Amino acid sequence: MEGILNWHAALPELVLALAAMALLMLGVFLRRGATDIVSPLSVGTLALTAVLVLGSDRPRVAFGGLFLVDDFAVFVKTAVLGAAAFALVLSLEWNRRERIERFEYPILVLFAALGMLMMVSANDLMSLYVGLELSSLSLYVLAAVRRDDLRASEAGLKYFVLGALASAMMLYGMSLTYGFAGTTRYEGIASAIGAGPMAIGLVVGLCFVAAGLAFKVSAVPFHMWTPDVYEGAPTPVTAFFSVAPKFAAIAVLMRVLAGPFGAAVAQWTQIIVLLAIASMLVGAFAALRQVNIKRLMAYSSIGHVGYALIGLAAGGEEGLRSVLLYMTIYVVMNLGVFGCIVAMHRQGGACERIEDLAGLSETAPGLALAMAVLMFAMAGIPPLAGFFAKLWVFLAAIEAGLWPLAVVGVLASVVSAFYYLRIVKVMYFDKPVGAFEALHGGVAVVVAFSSILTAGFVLLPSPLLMAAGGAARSLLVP
Amino acid sequence: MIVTLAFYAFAAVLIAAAAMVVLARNPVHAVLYLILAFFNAAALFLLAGAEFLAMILVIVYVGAVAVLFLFVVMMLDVNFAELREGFVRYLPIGAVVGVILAAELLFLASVWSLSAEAPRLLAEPVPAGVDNTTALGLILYTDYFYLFQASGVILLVAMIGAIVLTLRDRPGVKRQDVAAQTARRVEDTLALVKMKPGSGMIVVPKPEASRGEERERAVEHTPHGGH
Amino acid sequence: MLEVGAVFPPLLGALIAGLFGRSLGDRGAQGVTIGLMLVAALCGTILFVDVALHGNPRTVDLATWIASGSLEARWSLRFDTLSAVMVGMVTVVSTLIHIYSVGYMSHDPSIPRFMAYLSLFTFAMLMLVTADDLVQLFFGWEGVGLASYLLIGFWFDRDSANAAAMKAFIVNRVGDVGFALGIAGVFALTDSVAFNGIFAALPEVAARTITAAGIEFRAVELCAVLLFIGAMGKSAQLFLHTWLPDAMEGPTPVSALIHAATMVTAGVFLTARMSPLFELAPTALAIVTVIGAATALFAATVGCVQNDIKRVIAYSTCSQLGYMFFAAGVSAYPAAIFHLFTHAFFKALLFLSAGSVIHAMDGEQDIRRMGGIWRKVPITYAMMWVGSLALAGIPIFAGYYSKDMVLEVAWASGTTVGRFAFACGLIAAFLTAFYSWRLLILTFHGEARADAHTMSHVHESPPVMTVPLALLAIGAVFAGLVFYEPFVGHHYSGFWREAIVIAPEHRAMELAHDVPAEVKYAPLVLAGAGIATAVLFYGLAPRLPAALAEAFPGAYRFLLNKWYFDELYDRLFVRPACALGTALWKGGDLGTIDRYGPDGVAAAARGIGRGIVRIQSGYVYHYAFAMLVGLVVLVTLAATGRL
Amino acid sequence: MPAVGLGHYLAVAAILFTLGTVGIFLNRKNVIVILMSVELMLLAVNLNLIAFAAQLGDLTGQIFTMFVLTVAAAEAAIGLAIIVVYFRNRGSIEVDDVRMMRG
Amino acid sequence: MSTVGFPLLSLIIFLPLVGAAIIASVRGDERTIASNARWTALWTSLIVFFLSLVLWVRFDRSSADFQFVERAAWFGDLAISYHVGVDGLSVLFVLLSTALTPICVIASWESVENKVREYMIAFLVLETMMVGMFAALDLVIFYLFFEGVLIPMFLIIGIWGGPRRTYAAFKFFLFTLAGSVLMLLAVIWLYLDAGTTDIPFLLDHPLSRSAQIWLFLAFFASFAVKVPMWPFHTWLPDAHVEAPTAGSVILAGVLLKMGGYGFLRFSLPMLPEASVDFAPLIFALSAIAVVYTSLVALAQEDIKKLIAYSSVAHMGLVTLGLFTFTTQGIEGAIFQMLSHGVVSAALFLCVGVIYDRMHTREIAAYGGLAHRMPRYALLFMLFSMASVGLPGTSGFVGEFLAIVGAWQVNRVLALVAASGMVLGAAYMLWLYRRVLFGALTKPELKALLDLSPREVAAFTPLAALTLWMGIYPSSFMQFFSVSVASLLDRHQAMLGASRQLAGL
Repeated sequence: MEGILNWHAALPELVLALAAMALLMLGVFLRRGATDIVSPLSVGTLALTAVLVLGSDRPRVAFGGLFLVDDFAVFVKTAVLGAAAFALVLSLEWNRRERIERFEYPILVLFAALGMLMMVSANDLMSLYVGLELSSLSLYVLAAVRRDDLRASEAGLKYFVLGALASAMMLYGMSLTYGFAGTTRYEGIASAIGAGPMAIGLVVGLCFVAAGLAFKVSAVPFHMWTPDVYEGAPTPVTAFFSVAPKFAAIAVLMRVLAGPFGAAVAQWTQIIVLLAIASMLVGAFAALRQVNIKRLMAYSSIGHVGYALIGLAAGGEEGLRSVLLYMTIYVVMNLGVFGCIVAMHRQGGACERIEDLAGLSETAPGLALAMAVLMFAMAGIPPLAGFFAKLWVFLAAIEAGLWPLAVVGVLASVVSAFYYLRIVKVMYFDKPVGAFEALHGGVAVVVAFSSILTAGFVLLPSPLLMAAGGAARSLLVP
Repeated sequence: MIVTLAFYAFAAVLIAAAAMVVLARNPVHAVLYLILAFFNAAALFLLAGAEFLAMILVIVYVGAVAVLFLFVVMMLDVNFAELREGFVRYLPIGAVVGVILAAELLFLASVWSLSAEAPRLLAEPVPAGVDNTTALGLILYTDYFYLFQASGVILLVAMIGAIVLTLRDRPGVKRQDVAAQTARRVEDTLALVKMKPGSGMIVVPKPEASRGEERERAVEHTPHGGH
Repeated sequence: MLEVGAVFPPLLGALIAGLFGRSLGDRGAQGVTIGLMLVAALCGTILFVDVALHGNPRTVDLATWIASGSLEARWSLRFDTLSAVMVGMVTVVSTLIHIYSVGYMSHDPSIPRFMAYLSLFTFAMLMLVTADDLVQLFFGWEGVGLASYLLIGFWFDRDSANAAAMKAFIVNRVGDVGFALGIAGVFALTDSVAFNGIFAALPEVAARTITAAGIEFRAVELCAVLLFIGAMGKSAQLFLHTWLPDAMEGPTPVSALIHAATMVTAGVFLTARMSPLFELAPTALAIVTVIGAATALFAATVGCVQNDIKRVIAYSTCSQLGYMFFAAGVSAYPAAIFHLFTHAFFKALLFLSAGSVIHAMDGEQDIRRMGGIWRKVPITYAMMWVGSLALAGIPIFAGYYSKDMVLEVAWASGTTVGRFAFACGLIAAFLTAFYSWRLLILTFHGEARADAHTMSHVHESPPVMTVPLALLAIGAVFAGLVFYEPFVGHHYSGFWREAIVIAPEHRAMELAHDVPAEVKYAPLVLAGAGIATAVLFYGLAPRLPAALAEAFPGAYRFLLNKWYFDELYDRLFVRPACALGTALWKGGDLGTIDRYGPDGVAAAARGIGRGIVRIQSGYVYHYAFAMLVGLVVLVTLAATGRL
Repeated sequence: MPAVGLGHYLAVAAILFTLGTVGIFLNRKNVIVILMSVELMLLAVNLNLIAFAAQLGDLTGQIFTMFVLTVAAAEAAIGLAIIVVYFRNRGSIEVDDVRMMRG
Repeated sequence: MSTVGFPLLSLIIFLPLVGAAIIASVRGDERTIASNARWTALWTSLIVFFLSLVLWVRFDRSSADFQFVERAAWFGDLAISYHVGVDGLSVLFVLLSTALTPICVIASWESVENKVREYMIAFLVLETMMVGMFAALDLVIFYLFFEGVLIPMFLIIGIWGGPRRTYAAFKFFLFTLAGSVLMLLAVIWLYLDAGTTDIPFLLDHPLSRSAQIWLFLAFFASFAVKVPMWPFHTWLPDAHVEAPTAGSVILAGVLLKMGGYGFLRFSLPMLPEASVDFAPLIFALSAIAVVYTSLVALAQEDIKKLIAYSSVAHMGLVTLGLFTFTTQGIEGAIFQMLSHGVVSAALFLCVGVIYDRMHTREIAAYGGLAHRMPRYALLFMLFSMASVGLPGTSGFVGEFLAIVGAWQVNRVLALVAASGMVLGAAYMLWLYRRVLFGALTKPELKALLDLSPREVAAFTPLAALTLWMGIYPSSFMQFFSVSVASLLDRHQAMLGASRQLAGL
C-alpha cells in the first residue's frame, strides 16, 4: 500500500477527534461550569473542522484505501458540520433552561459528527460500519441524555433497539457482499459486480444494506423509530437528529449505491422507488393528525427523505445533484424550524404542542414570520427555497422517466402542505395564548440565518447548484 | 469426518441455545443460554480456522459482555415474565415472516456463488506459514490502523455514554473522602471529656449542622445530574 | 350636426338630471330635460322632413365601437326613411310625454330621477333606430330595456313594481338571447354586422345551410327566426308577452312612451330594418305572420275582461303589435311601420288619458271603481274618445287607415298564413272595439263606483298634461290621413327607398289597394259591431257581462287569468330554475363536488393518516416487525427477480 | 476453505439470524432479551464473515469480525446503560410498557 | 417598442416589494405603524400604477412581439433565466393588476384595523406576484409567481377573513396547489424536452400529439382550478365569501384571470392540437359552468357568494371563447377577463361598502338601501348592469364576442353561452332588488350613510373604466388584436404542419 497512511487526508477528522478528547478532559477537570466553556468551544471546533474540510486536497485516498476525500465528501461534510454546529447552538440556552447542562453533551455531538464524517468518507464497508456505529452510539446516548425523563429514555431505548436491529441487518448484508465480492473495498465490489451476472446473494445483500441505511435516513418502512425518538429526545437533540445524521446517511446511501453497487442500478432503483413512494405517503398522511410539533416534524422529515430519495432513484448526475440540493435546503429549513421549536418556551417549561404557537404572529411577529416562511418553504411553495429543492428532484425524476414517482411526489406535497399550513394557521389565524420567553441570541441567529437563506435562495441559486453539481460528478467519476 | 460431526454437533447446540435465549422465561436462563451459544459459536470459528477470533469471542463475549448482561439482569431484579397473550396472537404472522426470511436466507446458502472476480480482489489473502493470530496482528496495526483507532473512539464513546447515562451522584449517600479523612485531625473529632462516674450524661453533637453539610454537598454535585 | 342634435341631447339631459338632479332641483331637472328634448324633437322633425319627405338619406359615422377581426361595429347615426320616421315619431312623442310628466309626476319625490330615466330611454331608443349596424341596434335595444326596467321599477319601494321590472328585463333578455344569436348568425353568414355589408352579402349567401343541434337549416331562415325571437321579446308577442301587462306598474307616462308608443314597437322596426334578410326567409316570414296574428287575437281576448284601466290598454297594445307583425310577415313592412306610426300617437294618447283619469281618481286604476266622471274630466274624456276611435279603426282617425291597410295586405298576400292573419285580425278588430268601449263606458259613464272622498276630488288635469294630450290627439286624428299616401300609397317605394326591401314576388303591398270591397269594409263593420256590443253590455244591459261570465265560468277565468301564461311560466321556468339552483347548490356543489371532492379527499386523507398512525403503535416489537416485513418484502421482490 | 462447506455455515448463520429477528419482535418479556437477540444476530454475521473468509482464504473477514465484536461490545454497554436509565424512570423494562409515545 | 436598457418591467414588478420593505421597517406605536403602512402602500401602488401607464403609452400596438423585454442569467446559463416582457396578451393584465392594487389599498383604508402593516405588506407582495406572473417570459419564473400568489392570498383570507376563513383559506390554497403541482410536472417535462423554459422559444417548439395531450391535461389541471372551471370551482365561493373585501377584489379581479391567461399563453399556442382535441371538453365544462353556476347563484342568500358564483359563470364564457379559435372568441375572452376584472372587483367593493356598515352579507338583512344611499345605488346598478352584460358597459363586449365566436363553432354552444344573459340578469336583478330596492323597513338600515368621499374615490376609476371599456373598447382591443391574430395564424400554421406530417 503506497504511503500506507496518508493521514493528512483525514486531517479534519483527526482534529475533530483530538479536539473532542481534549474538550472531554477539559470538561472533566473543570467540572463546575464546564458546559459554558466546552459548548462554545465545541461549536468552534466544528467550524474549524468545516474550514479544514473545505480546504482539504481532493480527491485523496488514505489509510490504504479505507478512506476517501472527494468533492462529494467535502460537500456533505461541510453541510453536516454546519448542521451540527447550528444544532449545537440551539442547545446552549435550551439545556440551561431545562437543567440538563452537561459538558458531555457537546462532546457527544462532536463524536457523532466525527462518525458521520467517517462514514461519508468511507471507501470500504468496514470503515462505513465503524463510522456509522460511532455516530449511532453517540446518538443513542444523546437521545437518552435527559436521563431523568421517561420519554427521553424511552426514546433512547427505542432508538437503540431498532438501531441495533438495523445495523445487524446492514452487517448481514455487508457480510453477504463480502462473501460475493471477496473484498469490502468499494471499488473492488464495483468491479466484482460489474464483471458478471448478479448473484442472488448479492442482490439480497444489497437489500439488507439498503434496509440498514434506510433506517438511518428513516425511510418507510424503516422509519418507525423516528416519531417516537423525535418526540422523546430533547428538542435540540431532535434538531440535530433531523439534520446532520440524516444528511450523512443519505450521502452514504448515495455513495454506496452509486459506487460499489453502481452496476446493480436496476436492482436498487426499484428498492429506492418503493422506499421513496412509501416515505412520501407516510410522511404526508401520518402528519395530518399530529398535535406535537416535534412529532409532526418527524413525519415531515420522513416525507422529505422520500423526496430526496426520488432524486436518488433517478440516479445519474442530475439525480444525485438534486439529492444534495434537496438535503442542503432541507437542512437549512429544518434548522430554522427547530430553532423556532426551541424558542417555544413559556414560564414553566418548554411547549411542544402545535396549539402553543397560537397567535404567535402577535406575541412574536418576527419569529412567526420566520416560521411561516419556513413552513411555506417546507411545503414547497415558490419562490422559497423548498420549491427549488422539489423542482430539481422532480426534474431528475422526469428526466429518468420516473413519472409515477413524480406524480405521487407532487400529490403528496399537496397533502403535506396541509399540515405546514396548519402551523401557519395556528400562528396567524388563531387567538394568542400567551407569549414565549424572549428569544436567546443563538437561537435567533439560527432562525434568522435559516429563514433568510430560505427566502433569499431564489436570488442567487447558482453557487449551491454548482457546488452540488461538482459533488455529484465526483461521485460518478472518481 | 470428525470435523463434520463436530460441526453438526456444535451447530445444533448453537441453534438450540439461541432458540432458548429467545424462548426462556427466566432472563437469567436466557443469558446463560446466550453464553452457551457463544461457546458453540467459538467452536465453529475454530473449525473455520479462526482461532484468534474464537478466543476473543470467549474472552470478550463470555467474559465481559455476557457477564454484563447477567449483571444487569440481576441488578434490575427482572421478574419472570409470563408469556402474554400477545405472543400467541402475533405468533402466526410473526412465524410466517420469520419462516419466509429463514427460507430465503437458507436458499441463499444453498446456491451461494462467488463473483468470478473475487479471487483477484482479495485485500488480505491469508499469508502462508503464519498462524492466524500473527497474521491478524500483522495487518491490524498497519492496514487497519485507521479502523483500529476508530474502534478505540467507539469504545471511548461507549464509556462516556455509559457514564453519562448511569452515573448518579446520589445525595445523602455517605461516601469516603480520602483527602478529608487524612486531613482530619484528632482535635476535630475527638474530645476528651472528663466524666464523673455515675453522672450518666450523654453529649450529642449538633445534628442539624451535620445534616446541613450534607445538603450542601448535594447541591455541589448537581451538575452531574441525578435526582 | 343635426343628426347628433337629434340623438344626443336626451343623453345629456339624462346625465345632467341624473347626476346633478339634487342640486338642480325638480324644476331645474324638468327644464333641462324638456329643453334638450325639444332640441332633439326639433332636429328630429327637420330630419324627418329632409330625409323621409325630401329623400336625403345619410349616415353619420362617429367612432369605432367594437372591432374584432372582420367584425366591426361602429357608433354611427343612420338616417334613412325608416330611421327618420322613427326618430321623428320618437322625439315628438317623447317630448310630449316629458312635458306631460311634469304634471303627472308633480307629487313625486324623485322627479329628477324620473326625468333622467325618461331622457335616457329616449336616447337609447334613438340609438336603436339610428343604428347602422346590428350591434349598435342591440345597444339601443338593451338600453331601452334598461330604461324600461328602471321606469317600471321607478317606485322601487313597491314590491309589485320591482317584480314587474325584473320580469320585464328578464323576459326581454330571453328575446335578446335570440337577438344576440341572430347577430352572431348573421355575422357568421355575411362576415359583417353593418347593415350595408349584410345586405350586400345576403344574395350570395342566401342558399347556405347551417347545422344547429344536428338539424340542417337554411342559414338565413335561422338568422331571421332568431332575430324575430328578439323582436318577440321586445314587442311582447305571444309567449314573450307576459311582461307587458305587468309593466303597467310603472308611472303612466312610462306606459305611454315605452310600453305603447316606442319601445315595444322596436321589434317591428327591427323586422322592417332587416327586411332584406326576412325577404329571403319565407319560413321565418310565415312564423312572423302566425305569431303576430295569434298575438293580435290572443291579446284582444284577454283585453276584454281585464279590469285595470292600464292593463286593458296594455293588452290592446300587445294586440296592435300583433297586427304590425303580421303585416310585416306578409312582407308589407310599410304597412307595419305605418300602423306603428299611427299607433304611437293614439296609443300614447290613450295611455296619457288613462293617466289623466288615474291622476284625477287619486291613483285608482280599477275600472270597476270608476264611472260617472265624464263631466268632471271633459278634456280627458274627449281625448279618450279620440284615442278609442283611432284604435277601433273608425274612419278619419289614424287607426282606420293603418289598420285597414294591415288587414288588406294580409288578405292580399294570398297565402294561407296571410289569410289566417286576416281572420285573426278581423276578430281582433271586433274585440278591440268592444274592449275600447267597455273601457270608455265603465270609466266615464254609469254610476260613480268610487268612494265619495275620491269622487269629490276628481278634477281635470292641469294644462301641462292636457296640452300634450291635445297635441297627441291631433296626431291620432290626422297621422293616418296625412301619411297614408307616402307610407303605403301606390308610390310607397319611392318614399321608403332602400330602407325597406321587398322581394318582387311578394306583392301584398301592391295588391292591397285592389282588395274586394267586403275585405275593405269588413273591419269597419266589425268595429262597429264591437262598439255596439260594448254599449249593449255595459251601457244598456249591465247585467249581461256578469251573466255571460257565469254562463261560461271556465272561459271567463281563462281569459281573466290571461290564458294562464304567468302561471305556466312560473311552473315551467321560474320555480324550476330556483329549485334547480338550490338543488345544484346544496346537492351539486355542497353535496357532491365538495363532499366527494375537496372535503371528501380531505376526510379520506385524514382517514389514511389515522390508519398509518395506528400502525405507529408505540410497541417496539411492532416497529421491529415493520422493519422486518419491509426487509422481507424487499428481499422477496429482489430474489424473485421482480425488482 | 472450511472443512464442512460454506453452505453449512451460511445455513447456521441464517437460522441464527432469523432467530435473532424473531426474538426481537416476538419477545414480550423484557428489553434485555431484545439486546440478546441482537447479539445473536451479530453472531450470525460473524459466522458468515468467518465462513466467507475461510472460503476465500482472506483475512478481511476476520478483521471485519473483530471490529464487529468490538463495536458489539460497545453497543451492549450503551444498550444496557439505556436500559438501566429506563428502568430507573419506569421501574420496569417490560416490553409492553415501553409505549409512552405513539401515534 | 421599447427594449431599452431601462428595466421598466422589473421596476414595476419589484417596486412593491420595496414598499413592503419600507412598511416592514417602520417602528413606533400601533397607530403610527398603521397610518404609515397605509400611506406607504398607497404611494407605492400609485407609483407602480403610473409606471405601468408608461407601458400603456409606449407599447407598440402594431406588433405581436414581446416588448420591454429584460433578460438576465439566473440558474447559471440561459436555459432557465430571469426573462420578462409583455405582449398584447399580457400588457393589459399587468395594467389591471397595478390599477386594482391602489384601489384595494383605498378600500381597506378603514375597514382593516388590525395588523394593518402585515395587511399592506401582503397586498404589495401580492402585486409583485401578479405583475410578475403576467410579465414572465420564462416558465419557471411564471410558475414561481403563479404559485407564489398563494402565500399572500392565503394569509389575507386567513387573517383578515370572515368566520369560516380557515376552511376557506385552506380550501383555496390546497385546491389551487393540487392543480398547479401537476403543471409543475409539465413545466419540467417541457424543460427537458426543449432544453429551456424560455416561453418565446417554447412557443415555436414543436411537440408530438401525445405529448401535447399530456401537457394539456397537466396545464389544464392548474388553470381549470384557477379560472375556475366547473367542477373545480367550489373553492371560489368559499374563498370569496370569507376573504376581506380587498381580498375578494384581487381574487376576482386578477387571480381568476391567471387561469385564463395561462390557457391563452400556453395551452392555445404551445399545444394547438391538444387544444383542438380538448376543445369539446372545455366547451362542455364551460357551458355547464354558465348554466349551472348561474342557477346556483340564483339560490344564494349571501351577497358575496352570489357574486362569486357569477364570476364562475363569467369565466365559463372566457374559457369557452378561448377555445373557439376564432378571432372574436379569443378577443372576447380576453376582453371578458379584463372587464370581469374591473366589474367583479367593483361589485365586491360594493359588497364591502355595506359590509363595513352592517357587518353582514346576508341578503335578507338588507332591503331598500336605495332610499338612503342613492349614489351607492347608482354605482351598484352600473356594475350590476355591466355584470349582466348590458351594451355600453364593459361586460357586453366580451360576452358578445364570445357568443359570436361560439356560434362559429357550434350553434348550441352559442345558445348555452347566451343563456347566461338571461340567468345573469335574473340573479343580478334579484340581488339588486332584495338589497337596494323595496321599502326601507329595517330600523338598523335607516341610519346608513351614503358613500364617503374615500369610497367614491375607490369607485370612480372603476366606474369610468367600466363605461370606457363599454363605449370605446377599441382603445383596449387594439392592444391585443395583433397578438391574437398572430396567435391564430401560428395556430393554423402549426395545425397545418402537423396535419401534413400526419399525412406523410
